[in-house]
Amino acid sequence: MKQVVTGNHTVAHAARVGRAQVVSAYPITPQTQVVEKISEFVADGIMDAKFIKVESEHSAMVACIGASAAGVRTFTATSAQGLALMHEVLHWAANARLPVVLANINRAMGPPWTIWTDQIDSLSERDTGWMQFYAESNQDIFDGILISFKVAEQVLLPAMVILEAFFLSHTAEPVDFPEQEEVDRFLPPRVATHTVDPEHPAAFGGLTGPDHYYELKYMEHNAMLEAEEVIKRVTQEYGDLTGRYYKMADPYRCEDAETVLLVSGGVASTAKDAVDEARAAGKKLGSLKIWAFRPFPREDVRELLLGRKRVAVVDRNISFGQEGIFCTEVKASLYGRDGAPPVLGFVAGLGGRDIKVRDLLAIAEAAEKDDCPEFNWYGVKP
Amino acid sequence: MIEIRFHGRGGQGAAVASSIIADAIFSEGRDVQSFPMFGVERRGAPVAAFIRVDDKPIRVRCELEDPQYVMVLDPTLVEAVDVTAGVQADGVIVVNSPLEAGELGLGEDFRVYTFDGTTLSVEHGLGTRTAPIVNTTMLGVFAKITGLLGIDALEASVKKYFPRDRDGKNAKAARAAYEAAGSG
Amino acid sequence: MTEKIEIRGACDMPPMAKSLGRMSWNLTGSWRNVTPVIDYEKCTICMLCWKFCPDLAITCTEPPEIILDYCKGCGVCAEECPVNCIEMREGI
Amino acid sequence: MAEVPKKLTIPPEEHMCAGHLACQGCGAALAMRYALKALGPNTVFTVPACCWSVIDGPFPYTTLGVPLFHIAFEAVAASACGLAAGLEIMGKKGVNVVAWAGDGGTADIGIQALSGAAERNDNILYICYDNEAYMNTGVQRSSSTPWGAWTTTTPARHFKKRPKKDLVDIMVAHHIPYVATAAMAFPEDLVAKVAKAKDIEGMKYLQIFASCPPGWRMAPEYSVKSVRLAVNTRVWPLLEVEHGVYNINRKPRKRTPVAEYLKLQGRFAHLTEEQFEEIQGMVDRNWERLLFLEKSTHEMAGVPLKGDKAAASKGKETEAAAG
Repeated sequence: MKQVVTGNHTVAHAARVGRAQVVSAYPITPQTQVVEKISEFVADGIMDAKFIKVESEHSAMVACIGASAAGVRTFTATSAQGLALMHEVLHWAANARLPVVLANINRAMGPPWTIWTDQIDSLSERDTGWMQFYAESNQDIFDGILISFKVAEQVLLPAMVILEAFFLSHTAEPVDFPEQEEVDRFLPPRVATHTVDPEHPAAFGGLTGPDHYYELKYMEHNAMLEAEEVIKRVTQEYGDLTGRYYKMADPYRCEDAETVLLVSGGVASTAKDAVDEARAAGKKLGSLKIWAFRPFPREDVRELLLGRKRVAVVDRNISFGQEGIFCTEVKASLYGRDGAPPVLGFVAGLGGRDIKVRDLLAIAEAAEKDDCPEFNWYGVKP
Repeated sequence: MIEIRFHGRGGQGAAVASSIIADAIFSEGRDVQSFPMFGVERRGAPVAAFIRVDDKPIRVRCELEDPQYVMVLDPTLVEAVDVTAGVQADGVIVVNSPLEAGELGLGEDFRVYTFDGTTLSVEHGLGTRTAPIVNTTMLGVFAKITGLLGIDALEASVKKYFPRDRDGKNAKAARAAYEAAGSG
Repeated sequence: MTEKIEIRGACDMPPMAKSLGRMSWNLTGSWRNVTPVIDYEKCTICMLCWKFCPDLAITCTEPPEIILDYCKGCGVCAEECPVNCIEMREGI
Repeated sequence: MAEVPKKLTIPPEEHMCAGHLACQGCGAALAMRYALKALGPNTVFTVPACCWSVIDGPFPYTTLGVPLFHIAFEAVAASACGLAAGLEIMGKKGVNVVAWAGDGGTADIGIQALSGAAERNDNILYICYDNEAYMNTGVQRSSSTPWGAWTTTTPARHFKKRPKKDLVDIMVAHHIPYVATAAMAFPEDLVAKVAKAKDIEGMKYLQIFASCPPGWRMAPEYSVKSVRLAVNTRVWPLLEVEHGVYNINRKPRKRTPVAEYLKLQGRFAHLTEEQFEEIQGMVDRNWERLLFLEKSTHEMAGVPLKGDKAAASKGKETEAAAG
């Protein structure tokens, strides 16, 4: 059934119907409505979970880690400073191979104090061993969280569903909620292995020397690679159930596109209007949404981008001293391949600066110029 | 695409009102998107909320600049903020005010309607003269004047958003306002 | 006593650093430079030596015995013995 | 085959094995050994960075006969809360979830999570084994290091000039059902307290004084002796605070001078006789304070204090009034 719901409330609904058993979270703007709604669900008895109302995001993640180690399905949500405070234990969750699921509401990092969106918070956690999925719409948030639980529990890696502050978190729009029985069929209770259990005593995470640590990392990387296959299988299954098929790299009108706008998050949605407008004006523009950032869909990106005239990457983030992070990732995927197009980077929309249809069209147009620099600050007032 | 902007003061329920209208319009079969002003809300400070309506799926995710419809929940806001900013020519502006439209000084470019929502709200037990709760009342006025949605859909959505309002004061006020307001 | 576990590589490991056996393979007796010797003539079997051994290197038996495989030679037993029947000896 | 002795004052069962990596004469190893005797096998430990994250042994081994979940330094209390919630939901009944941390992981970096867990009154047992410095990293000062002590970050010429942080008071201020101290030189008392705490619903805090021969610059054989002296000199009083009511469990009749305790340890070797006296003063004032707290909290609660007839009769009055 479709209901008009904000992104934040969608997160709470997904945790509820996904039957998260332990939720541990700490409030932070713009995520607060998630914890408020889950508190309400638990208090009203319509969500059968224990909500540990911790004193910090660090403890929120740690409590999820503890509960997940005991074998239950766990969930938390945070944003920016909160995610950064979790950083140490994001590693811990991944290295302990615990399928914690987290919703991060993309908010720019201070100082100065800011509550508006960009992706630097989540992309700074790129190498923690978490899967990352960037939502385009509230529907994506809901579906992404359910898919994440299932994939995470199969490959034993945690997963992060990421949505923009305000543009998604506070925006209400229709979301199709499947019936609980349907969700239960797709996402049965977690079957945990290697749990902390007095009947099977063992130590977890003890001191590990160079002889063995290296192999543990090798296995973790392989799990992330395996996740790619699992994501494809699970999204197929989810699509068969709901009619919504998710692709790790999702093209829009790319068949004959000469210029491809590479986008992520809610910007991917606006980009579709931009592409339609350009097409109506006779331009061969397409867009490619990166939904799964970790694992990165390298093969898909190659398949979709090799042979294009150019790729314009819209990065709502920056790796200072380098360029936008999606830009680097795309370049790395295409490097040395026949038919690799020029990849032109455009940083845009940091700290919640709006990215409108006309901005995306201007980026595409700038990219088509012969002398377009490799790296651009779009719309900056120098 | 139809774009709508609500002006209010923090605590007056402009964001809730925008959610209700979006919900009601969606129930009549159109796609909607609603969102508050992106920022920190403080009680009393001027705030805004936005709605997009379309017959096809709405995909733009950015702020809204040039609405066709504006609603002003607080009479004093007309002085405090530029409620006509970006409004398209011939756009409709609905203001909660005891004054006549012409007395507001909003110019000749727009169709301005006034309605004394405060009095009707207080009569329906929604707040007091000093702290009236006008958002649901003004939604009734807005529905009537713009013709964007029907009163039945609005009433259903109001009830959905105020499950603890057992007497249905909000829904009654919305309907009374709908009936009292002149049509656009 | 558990054996030392041989791990050839990832194929022998759980996905996380989860223990597969106990530390008892680790014979800490090699840490010792002085050795407790109980004079059973004097021992009253009060079991204080057993009670205060940090290394579980004294048996809970009548009479108690030093488990030399594990005794690190800390000397707590000799210090705590109320009848001074434990001597720390060098060169054993 | 030799028999198990009949007159044991603590349970004979061991839930940890020999072969662990504690230093010679380690007080923390003894503290764990005793705690496990009280807890039994239906127990889960979670441990932050501390000596015990090494003592237990490297992957793929463990010393404990119960699960041990390692967690980041500042996080052990939250880890225990998560484990407790998870185990409860998994239907594992009556599992003792124990957060086991050193004084640094408790009084310094871990205090936020500890305070959070205590304020929520989550059903965990938090045990701090207090050896009064960061021993695992080589004897750096912690906020639990006492006045006067040498550490590698408070060298003898600039020894620590601030008193030890009083975690017991801090935990009492959280209004949790059980706060207690123990010492690994008094195993019977320690075992009894852990056994009592494990059956209390809610947050329990136990701080075990545990010697560290290398960190205290002391011969390992004095491990138990030094801690016994800490209690007998009133440096480390054994006490329980239940629902705010203090009980001093051991009141040494003879006042042993603090100098006896201090002189056993190289970490106090630089102190002068005057400074010994200064410490004696601090210890005496704290003891008086505890006696006062014991008396006054008993009076307020209307609970008779052993040997205090006035409080006993007041208790009866209160009872009668309530009846």
